[in-house]
Amino acid sequence: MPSGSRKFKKILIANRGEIACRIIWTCKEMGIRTVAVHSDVDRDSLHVRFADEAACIGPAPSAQSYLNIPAVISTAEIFNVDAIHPGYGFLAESSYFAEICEACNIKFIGPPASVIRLMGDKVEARRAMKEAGLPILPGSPDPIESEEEAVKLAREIGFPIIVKAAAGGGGRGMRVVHSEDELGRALEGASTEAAAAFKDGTVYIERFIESPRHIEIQVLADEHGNCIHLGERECSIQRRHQKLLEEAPSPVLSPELRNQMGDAAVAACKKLGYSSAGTVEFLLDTDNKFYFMEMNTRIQVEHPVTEMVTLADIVRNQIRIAEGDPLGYTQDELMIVGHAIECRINAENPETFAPSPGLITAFNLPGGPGVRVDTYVYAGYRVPSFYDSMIAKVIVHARTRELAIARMKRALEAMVVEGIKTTIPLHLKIMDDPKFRAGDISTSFMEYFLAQNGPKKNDVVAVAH
Amino acid sequence: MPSGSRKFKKILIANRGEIACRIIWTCKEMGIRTVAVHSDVDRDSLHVRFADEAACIGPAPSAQSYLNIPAVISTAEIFNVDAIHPGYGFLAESSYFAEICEACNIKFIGPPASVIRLMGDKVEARRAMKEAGLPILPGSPDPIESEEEAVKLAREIGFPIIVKAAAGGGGRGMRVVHSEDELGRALEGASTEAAAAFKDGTVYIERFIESPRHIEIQVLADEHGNCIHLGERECSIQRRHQKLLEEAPSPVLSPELRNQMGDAAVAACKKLGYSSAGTVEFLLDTDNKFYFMEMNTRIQVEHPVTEMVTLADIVRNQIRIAEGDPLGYTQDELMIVGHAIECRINAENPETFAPSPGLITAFNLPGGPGVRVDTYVYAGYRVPSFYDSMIAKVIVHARTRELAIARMKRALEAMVVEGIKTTIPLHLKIMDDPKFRAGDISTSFMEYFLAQNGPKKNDVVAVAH
Amino acid sequence: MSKPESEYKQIPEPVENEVRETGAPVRRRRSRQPHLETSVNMDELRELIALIQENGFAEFELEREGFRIHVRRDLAQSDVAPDSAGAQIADGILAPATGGSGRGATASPGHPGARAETAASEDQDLHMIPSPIVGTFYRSASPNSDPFVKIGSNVEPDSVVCIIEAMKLMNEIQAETSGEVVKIYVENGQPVEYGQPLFGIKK
Amino acid sequence: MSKPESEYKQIPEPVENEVRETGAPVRRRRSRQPHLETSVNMDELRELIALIQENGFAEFELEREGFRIHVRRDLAQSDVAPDSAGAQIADGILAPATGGSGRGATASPGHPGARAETAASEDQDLHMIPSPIVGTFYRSASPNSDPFVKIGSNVEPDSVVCIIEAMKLMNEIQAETSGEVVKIYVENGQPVEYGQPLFGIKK
Repeated sequence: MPSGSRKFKKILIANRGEIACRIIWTCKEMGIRTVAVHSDVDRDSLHVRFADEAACIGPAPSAQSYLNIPAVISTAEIFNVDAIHPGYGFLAESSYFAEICEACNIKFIGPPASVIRLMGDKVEARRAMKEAGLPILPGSPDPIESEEEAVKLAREIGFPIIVKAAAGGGGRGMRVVHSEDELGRALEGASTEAAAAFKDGTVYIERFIESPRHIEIQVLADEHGNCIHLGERECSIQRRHQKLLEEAPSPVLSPELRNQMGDAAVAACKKLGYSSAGTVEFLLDTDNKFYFMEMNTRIQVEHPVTEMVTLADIVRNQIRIAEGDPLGYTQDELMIVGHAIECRINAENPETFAPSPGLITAFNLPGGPGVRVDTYVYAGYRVPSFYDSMIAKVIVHARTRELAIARMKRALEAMVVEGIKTTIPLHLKIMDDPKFRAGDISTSFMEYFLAQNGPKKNDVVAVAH
Repeated sequence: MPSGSRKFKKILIANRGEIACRIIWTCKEMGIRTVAVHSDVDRDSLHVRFADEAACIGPAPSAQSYLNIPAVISTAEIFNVDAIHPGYGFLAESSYFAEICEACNIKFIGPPASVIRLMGDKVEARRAMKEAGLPILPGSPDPIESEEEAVKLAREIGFPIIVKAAAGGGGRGMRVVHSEDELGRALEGASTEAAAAFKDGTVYIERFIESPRHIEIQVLADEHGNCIHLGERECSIQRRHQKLLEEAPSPVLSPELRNQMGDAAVAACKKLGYSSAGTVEFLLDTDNKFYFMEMNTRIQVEHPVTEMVTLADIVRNQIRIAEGDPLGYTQDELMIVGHAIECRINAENPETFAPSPGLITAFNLPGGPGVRVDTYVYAGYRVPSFYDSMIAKVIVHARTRELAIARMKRALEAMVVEGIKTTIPLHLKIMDDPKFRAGDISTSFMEYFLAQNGPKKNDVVAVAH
Repeated sequence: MSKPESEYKQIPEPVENEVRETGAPVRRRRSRQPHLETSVNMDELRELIALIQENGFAEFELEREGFRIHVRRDLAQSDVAPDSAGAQIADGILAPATGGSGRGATASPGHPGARAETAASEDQDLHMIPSPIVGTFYRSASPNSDPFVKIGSNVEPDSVVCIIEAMKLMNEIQAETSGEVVKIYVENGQPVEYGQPLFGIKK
Repeated sequence: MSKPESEYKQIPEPVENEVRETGAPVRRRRSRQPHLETSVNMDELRELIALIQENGFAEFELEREGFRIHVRRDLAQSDVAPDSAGAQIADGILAPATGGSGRGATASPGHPGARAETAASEDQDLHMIPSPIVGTFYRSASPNSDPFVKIGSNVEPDSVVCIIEAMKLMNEIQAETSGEVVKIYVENGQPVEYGQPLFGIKK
């Protein structure tokens, strides 16, 4: 056993929903006891049922429960846990929370707080990654201080450019600018939106690429300086910067380009002193040039597609790394087999995307070859309106992309969710789209797709109670 | 497209339960319409719900419904199907049924009727396989006609020997004989039992191996003379010759032995003129010598473990072969990745093995990485008492056998079936058994295991209504 | 119908023991009462009704997203026939069940008997003649002969009421009851499944 | 308790906006009534009917978001007060949710509040003081001082009834109601979760 290695006996999972269940599964496989925390509307959630221990830490609103750091830490101390797994969302990318864990002698399962903070500031992250050797889009290395500065820079870069919030994410605080006269209003709009959303109005500008692909590299780094990548995920199918479905591998990456992007991500993570699992997101243009976009310092929703094609358990790797173990395998041992697709099943109207919480009256899961479902709901469960609308992820694996698409179709057809509306019909339509089937996708895909398949004029928009 | 290639538009599935659903999933992926047949108690079965078309063909007893050839053929003609998939059990190994299909111009998805007939007669099968080059146990090449003949042969072979029914299967009509004076009674007993079970009292004798492993080779053969194997399955965990759980690969096979057994099976199938998927079952003794036992000319219950480690879809291969296509890959392209285990979940008391049909009041399926579930039941379904007690198969896949065992444990712990008793607790105990964990298993494993974990004296045997 | 050899193709004789019992089709007669099994929700309802009965409620009403049950029991006169009450409740449940309300369910659009059964379930007081086998229903012995029975025909137990063709064999179906034919649920030439109602007989 | 620096370890100040609102613990007061969320399935329905039966209601009606239940029972004599009946049923639904009756469920054996809440649900007529935070319950300000309240104590809304320790901070909990303490559901030093009943107050 290497020096500094520590075995966890008990882990608190500071999350809910499918990812909390996902983490419990791996902890069970590793013989680690789990503590669930939950809000009072989540008493019947499966993560509460399947954890070894559980505590209600607050009322329904996240700020008073899942984001309530004192309540989470207090529970961790009462139950005497060795570590906290934050999942994704909530406290997963809070460097403050990571610091508190450290101060309380509870291992935060993720990278060092300093790296979380660095990657949380998009301007700083770009600078650091540029220094670490990653290609970045031509644009501002610093926050924009004035319109004059912005105009000068925009002329250097050439239009179109994009204005982005430094603290941003999820598409808020972004403006595409096609000409100089739009620039002033765009800067102001983005800054105002960013200030409202993130309490930080700092913006920067960079070259805007039309219809790029969103390609991300999954990395694993231990605390001993070893780092490998598990190949890429293709996440171009997005609506308003929210991913809807993801694939591994990308239908367009050659083995050479995969190695090139993977090696670049690994080199950067090593320079950064990164540890744990992480994701380096890139834009890929039509000339196969890639540019660093941002880094997610946590497990991602779409991690299962990588698990399917590599047979790696990414949560297990996170835990082993946090225990101080070195990586269990090298880059050369990595194998990517077949093709995987994940569809996010949201409790939403599939045409209007209006949330559809409520009681699930019937629930049937698809099975058979190459199908994985990660979920936390069941027949009789009431999907609360307080949280993310994602209720399940359907992941398929097959020898080829074509077979995976056919498999996803039949899996979605066999999946029954009654009582609420879900995005299953949307995904079924995407599976039939000729451009999707041809792999001819970019981040503009959903605009094209929804224009073709949008809601009919007279549709009643049903917003559930 | 090769000559003789025919694309099926519609397939009738002459089966029920999980295997009928399993076949439907692949048909859906291939764009082939499906017709379900069912007995009147099976109206609510999922295979009826998910097939494109369905017909009730008779009352509950199998002989009047699932084994009712005129009803099956009549339905096939009414619905104008191109082919019939027989699944396993029922009509799957009826050469008569295969012949009728042929006479009616309906493609039987399986090997030629002549091969089914040959392999159905265990004496003939042994002779044919010996001629085809497979090692067989020293013993009678012919049915035993008299006790004198048996005594003479037994002396040649050396005790212990085993008396087997020529038409046998499932352990009926078998007797192990340790000394000459037991022989007469054993012959009589086995013959009587065989006559009652199979309407054929023919028996033969062969050398009895103590505590052998049951290792079987999955083969795929097309109608153009190509044949490959997909590695082995370890099926030693049996109770009264009924398999309880299966693995791929076997914990004891070296790559050399795998190739040796696989190549032998493939060579024999080629000589036999075999086509479709099939399984060659071997006994493996403690010196790693293997002996042909029998061949199953159909899909097997445990096929998913092979699918997990090879990413092959065996049902798809069966259908493509029946369509006249050549095999899609060669032996060299076959890859075996990781380790898979399947547990058969039966509606049975896990201690007494008494059947436990009835209403399923709650049902939760395990998900997450590396878990596959093949089932046909759901919450609110009433398991009928007329058929096989298997209600689900839980299959896991992980990098190593140790990880697969941990994964199976947590999957079984997350699986909830209320209202009836199931074998889940039995499998959980097997996962914890030190000999099982060490891979130290043979066909005598369950005797040892049940002696250690048998029902307590005062347990009430609850046989459900 | 030009070449009977090919049309009425002969089935090979059985050669294996295991399935010989169910071998070549022969003329059959119906042997079972109509099947009134229903789908998934029935079990819950059965439980619910049992609970109501056990607990002796005077009135019970449940309404829920397209589903509504209302039970009332007059406890003063306990000699009310429980059978008829049970039948009424079963009826309310039968109709939606056929429509495919169950979980994990997609309706089988090609299900040959679905429509006819729904129709049949409305006729409570009639005696049903169900199909004893799966096959094709014919009302007459040949295309240009008269139907065996029509609405208003009186039948005896041994009256032939139709032919069901299965595997090119014509199986004459007898009434096995006596009474007046008041409903014919299937059309000439239509496929029928096992247990599917063919005729409604008024005794 | 020898080294307060390490025992009462100081938490670093927040450095990021996103979670600053929920930063350092402060003295709180309870602010919410217990949650009365319902969701209905057969198990709950069965419990509901058992409950109605046990309580001998003449009539019962429940309607909620697309769900409505109505039960009337013929009873010769009945003096059940409808108001308290409503409260009883609401409690009856809450309790099993904590106990883990749902499907797909394994009970959480370590659930710190399970036993206490079950106990609390039996005391129908009492006003509950629930814990406003997760933490450790102390009946007194220090190990050698008197408890804030005992059975029989009278409390006013601003009376301190206990301390809940969370992250080494001692949070004084006020009664926010007046009346007599008749039940104390948790023991000194026991962990409590959010919403867990602490005291039963008789008004």
